Amino acid sequence: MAKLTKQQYLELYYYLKLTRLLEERLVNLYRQNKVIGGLYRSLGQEATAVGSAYALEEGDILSPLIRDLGALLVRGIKPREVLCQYMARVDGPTKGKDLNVHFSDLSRGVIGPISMLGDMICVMSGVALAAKLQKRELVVLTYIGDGATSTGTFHEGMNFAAVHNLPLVVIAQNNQYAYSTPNSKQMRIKDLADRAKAYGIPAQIIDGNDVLAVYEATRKAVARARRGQGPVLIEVKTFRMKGHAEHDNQAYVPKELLAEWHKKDPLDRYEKELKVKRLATEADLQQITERIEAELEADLEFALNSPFPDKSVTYENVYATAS
Amino acid sequence: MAKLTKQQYLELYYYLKLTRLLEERLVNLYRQNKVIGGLYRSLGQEATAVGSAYALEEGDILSPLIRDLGALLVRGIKPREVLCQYMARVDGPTKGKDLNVHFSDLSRGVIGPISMLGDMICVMSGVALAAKLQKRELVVLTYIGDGATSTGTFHEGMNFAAVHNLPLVVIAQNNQYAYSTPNSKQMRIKDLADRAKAYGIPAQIIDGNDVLAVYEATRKAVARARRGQGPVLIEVKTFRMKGHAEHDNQAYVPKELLAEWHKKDPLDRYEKELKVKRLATEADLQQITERIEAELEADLEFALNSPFPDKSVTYENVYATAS
Amino acid sequence: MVTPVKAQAKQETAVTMVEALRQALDEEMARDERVFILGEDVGVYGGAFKVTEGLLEKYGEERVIDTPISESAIVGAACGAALMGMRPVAEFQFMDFISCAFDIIINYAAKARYRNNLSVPIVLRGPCGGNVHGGPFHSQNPEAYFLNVPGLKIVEPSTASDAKGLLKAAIRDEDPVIFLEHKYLYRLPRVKEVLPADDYLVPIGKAAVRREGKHLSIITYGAMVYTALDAAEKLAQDGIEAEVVDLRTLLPLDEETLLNSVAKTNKVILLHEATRTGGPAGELAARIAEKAFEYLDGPIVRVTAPDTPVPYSPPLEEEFLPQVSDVEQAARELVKY
Amino acid sequence: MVTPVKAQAKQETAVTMVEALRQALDEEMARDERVFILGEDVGVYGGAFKVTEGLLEKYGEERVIDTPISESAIVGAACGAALMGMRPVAEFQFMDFISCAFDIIINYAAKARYRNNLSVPIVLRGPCGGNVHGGPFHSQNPEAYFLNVPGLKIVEPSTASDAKGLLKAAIRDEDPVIFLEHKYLYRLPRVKEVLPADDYLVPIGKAAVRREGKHLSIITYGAMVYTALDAAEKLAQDGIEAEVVDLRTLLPLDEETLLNSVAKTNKVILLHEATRTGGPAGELAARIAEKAFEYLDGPIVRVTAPDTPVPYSPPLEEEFLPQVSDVEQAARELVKY
Ligand SMILES: Cc1ncc(C[n+]2csc(CCOP(=O)(O)OP(=O)(O)O)c2C)c(N)n1
Ligand SMILES: Cc1ncc(C[n+]2csc(CCOP(=O)(O)OP(=O)(O)O)c2C)c(N)n1
Ligand SMILES: [Mg+2]
Ligand SMILES: [Mg+2]
Repeated sequence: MAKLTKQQYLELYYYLKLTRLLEERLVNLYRQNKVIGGLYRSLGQEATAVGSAYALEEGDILSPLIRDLGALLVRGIKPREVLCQYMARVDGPTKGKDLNVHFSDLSRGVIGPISMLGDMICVMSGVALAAKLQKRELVVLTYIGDGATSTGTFHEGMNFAAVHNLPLVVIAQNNQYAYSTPNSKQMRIKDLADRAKAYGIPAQIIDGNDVLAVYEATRKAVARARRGQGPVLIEVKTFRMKGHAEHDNQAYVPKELLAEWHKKDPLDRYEKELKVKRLATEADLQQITERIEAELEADLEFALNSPFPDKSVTYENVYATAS
Repeated sequence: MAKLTKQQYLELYYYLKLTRLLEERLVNLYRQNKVIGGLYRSLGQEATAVGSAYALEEGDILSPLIRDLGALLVRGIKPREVLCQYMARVDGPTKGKDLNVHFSDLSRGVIGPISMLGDMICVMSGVALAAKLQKRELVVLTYIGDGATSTGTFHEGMNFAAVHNLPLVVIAQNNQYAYSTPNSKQMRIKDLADRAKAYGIPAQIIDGNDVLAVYEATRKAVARARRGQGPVLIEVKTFRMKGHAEHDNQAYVPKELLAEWHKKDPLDRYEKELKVKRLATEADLQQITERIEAELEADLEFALNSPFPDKSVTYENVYATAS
Repeated sequence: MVTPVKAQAKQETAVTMVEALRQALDEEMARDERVFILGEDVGVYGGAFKVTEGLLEKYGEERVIDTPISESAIVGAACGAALMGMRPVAEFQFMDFISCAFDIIINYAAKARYRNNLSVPIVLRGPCGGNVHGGPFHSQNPEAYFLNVPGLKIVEPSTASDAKGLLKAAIRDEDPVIFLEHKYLYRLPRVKEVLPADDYLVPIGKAAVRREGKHLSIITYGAMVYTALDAAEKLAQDGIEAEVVDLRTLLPLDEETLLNSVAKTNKVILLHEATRTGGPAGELAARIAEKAFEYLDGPIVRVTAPDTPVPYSPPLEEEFLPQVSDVEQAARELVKY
Repeated sequence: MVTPVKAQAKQETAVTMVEALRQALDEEMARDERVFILGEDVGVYGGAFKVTEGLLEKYGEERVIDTPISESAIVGAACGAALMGMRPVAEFQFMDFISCAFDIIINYAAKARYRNNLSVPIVLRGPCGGNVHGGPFHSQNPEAYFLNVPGLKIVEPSTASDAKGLLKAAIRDEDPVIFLEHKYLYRLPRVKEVLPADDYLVPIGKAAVRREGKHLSIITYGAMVYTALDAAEKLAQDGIEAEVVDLRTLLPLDEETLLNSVAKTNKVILLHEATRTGGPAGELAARIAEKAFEYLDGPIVRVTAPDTPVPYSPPLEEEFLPQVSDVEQAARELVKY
């Protein structure tokens, strides 16, 4: 286990809590019809995104999925950008053209996904390929859901990255459902880690609700990839505590399962761990929460004041040069 | 090992030899520009197609790839049909509309492939799904090349068949090259059998140049599938002794490899085995060969006399009813 | 406003397009045990838009099959099952994802009959179109991608009764049918309709004249039918009588109805929500300019979405989607020509 | 017969289109180290049609990359590398296989700039078209599948010098370009040409008038340019002067050249090897009928392949492909109109 400074431990807490509180704000906005598209929560699985992204270094590149808001925050994306984006305002990173985490900022090492699941494994393999060709030592981190491991593009991208020995780390988020579909109807294997065997790359299974474990596993995988030893798949076991999106009450998920996983909440757990290990006091955590609340308040105000884009934006940037 | 009758042993020989001699005829026709499209040989790997197809029962369904001519012959496809098809004549099973093994005959349990590699794994999963829904006890057999295991459709189809526990047996033909691409550039694994681990289905590795071993492994897998225990992948190790197609002199294949595999020729080997085990005499084999030669002579004449289709065929059968 | 289907008895209450589609599936599954449904979340959840709701409970897991996230496998499996005599209806959660199965649709499903004399009676259905703030990947109109693929049929209903009758016809069709359901119409109050009580089909390949007129024809389909009708209503106030033709089927086209309308009005607007360049209006324009040239008294005018992806933010999406005022304005200019 | 590229110095010998393409790749790789090639069998083998022959030896394994059989990964990897500043040129062994990457092309590559302000300067090239007895899966003309996708460019050269100049322009273009090479032209003797000696580009988006005429315009591209020219030659014997326009770029269209030709001749034949319904002629017809209506003195006539897959057997494929006599006959009828 790499030694983290107290500040780093607290930073991890900050990102976990920021993710949760920002999403809560988004839920409110969704209920007020201000978040116009769907809203996909990461409740209960915030540690997978935060812990993994925290293992990257500057210059590394990450592509999140819809439930990886926390990873974006770790990369330096500001809540106001996220709020504007979800509310389709002109100050969002896409000026309202695309939704949720579908935005990119190469300067902060973020490449936004598209909705077609699996495709980003192929695209991020290409980013990793370029890194290799350019002899840059950067590592590429991306995510895949349990359900999305069934896509052909996941397979093609993983196999491509493996055979070209590319610096790609893939976090396979096993939150046990794909929309209403449990893994038992998605695949005949129990562990997503088994998918890696088809590509001849190492895989690990990690408790996804343990942010430090996720961080540590990713850190090692990233280091390995940076050394030129190729891709790694890390399966993080977790649970989707809300429906697929806010409209879905997930009646199809057994209550007991939810109750069981509720007890494993990654934030509660990390709070306790910090306290038990005496890395933080209740007051430390309180202070962080207050800082977040203040930040969110300001960003929310900014976002709410941001106008919708002018309709002329519709026509911008289809091609490099307007024809 | 299932007991085969002498007649069955000889029948296997018949199909192996028929495959080889028919292909030799096709090569001649190709050189005369009478086979108009490409010609893809199965030289050196005839045992994989013949041995596996021989394990099917009546009512089972098979979909071959371009190098599985032998499997079609086992299913009862006649050389004259094949010759007409390759020469684009009207008496071919597609009346000249499609080429090589791209033809179907449901009454003989044959569904022709399309060129897009991997797609037939999805389609044949559907055939197997229907068998399951219709409570028919039939088994579906299909093939995939080493290279084609990299396609997204291979992945989607295999995963689908696995999770739905379908009666599908897949022969993964490891002939070590995909066109000019050796497996080392295609995947990071040595054995195609490892691909099966991603789907939670059993896999086996078989000497593909041993027709009896291929037969026996397939027979067991077919029986298992018929019992409702789901898909099996059988990797048959073999070697492509000719170029990708006749135009390709495969200069990229090390001579030593070819020499090594030349010694393992499946026909020579089976001939020896038959003789050593006293299942056949030289005279028996000679007689079979003569029968084949006579058959091919007649069929060739038939095919050469078959006209090209009338141009009106161009417009037939785009839709069920002409619009 | 909607051409009534000829049928005596009626159901009791008006239903949404979603309910009409559900009825079609239900009736066909009851009628023909070869019919089954497969797709992502179509079972327990009843589909992302609840079109298959209740069918799992009624017909069981073997006939309402939840699949992995594998569009090519879904279509491939449908094809294979169809070869064996089944009648699969595959759902795409959003029609945007049909692109993930493009290859197997155009190369296997569309060509199997021609190449190998095989029947592939499959229906590929799901929600298309914008106006619900779905952004670039949940709003596409994919019809033009498939228009150049012989062997396919493409259908897009605009009314609840057509949705039901066309879906039933699609399920009984011997050829692969791409069935586009405009999600903006799914629960739109004005689309609610009292359906005929008895079993009925709406034939594939037949357009419907939704409103008669003599000064110009607006040729359209899907959600844009309502845009056209609203524009026609406004134009009527100034004495401009626009005929509105709802194509209903895009492949094969009902050339007769199309050309008859042009012959009658001599002026034509082609209206669609798909983007302009390479969109379905091209084929329509080509047919008209080739076969009804002598009837034309003015340019063939296209009113379509612009050549951009579908943007998310409301003002952008509104700008993107053809509006009643766009059609109205184009019509006023055209009649003056 | 071919409009000469304006350039003083010439190479020494006439080269095939394959060689012209190879030169384009070679020169761009030499010029710009960000350019690299990936695809199936492009390295050791030099590509199924030998377009990349010798480049592995010259530029090494890092710049000429043999990939697994994974069209989506190839395109996806090209996109990702392009985001990082590279200039990937991806080869499809046959353009028929571009369908296997349809989703990632239209959803990632085409939309990245619009959605996320990202540059995806990739070239997707490979052999298309029939007339070599390739059958249904090695003969397709996929351009129409992509015409309704804003963000893409689509190019198809008909001459060796254009092939080189356009490919170089495509590699330098900031947007994703689908580059269609008609395989029938690859080594066709009449396509052999002495190329300019110096670095030159042929701009994307510009059509070329291959033959001037005044009685009608034949608008076409790719291999059909020769069919059009041969028909024009025959027509000329009877005093019918056909203008032949080679579009070269299908997206974005050179509307100016197109409409100018129509304005000049007042009659137009749209000719393509792609099948009829939903084919590229639709967009051309729509543009003409919308923007040059007043110039038209006759119907817009399409000469195309029929609505079927591409059949294998020679008499069928000949029937399928538009022939010189088809164009000639259509032209004779049209001039009489
Ligand atoms: C190729 C494709 N098909 C279908 C969908 C529709 N869809 C969106 S999210 C989702 C479920 C994803 O499940 P999983 O990969 O497990 O991720 P999770 O939502 O659990 O994080 C589906 C089916 C899609 N986005 N992409
Ligand atoms: C999806 C797809 N991409 C590319 C091709 C072109 N192609 C035809 S055969 C072949 C090599 C196949 O190799 P493998 O699967 O190992 O089968 P083998 O030829 O060795 O029997 C390729 C790349 C294709 N048919 N399908
Ligand atoms: Mg999941
Ligand atoms: Mg092989």
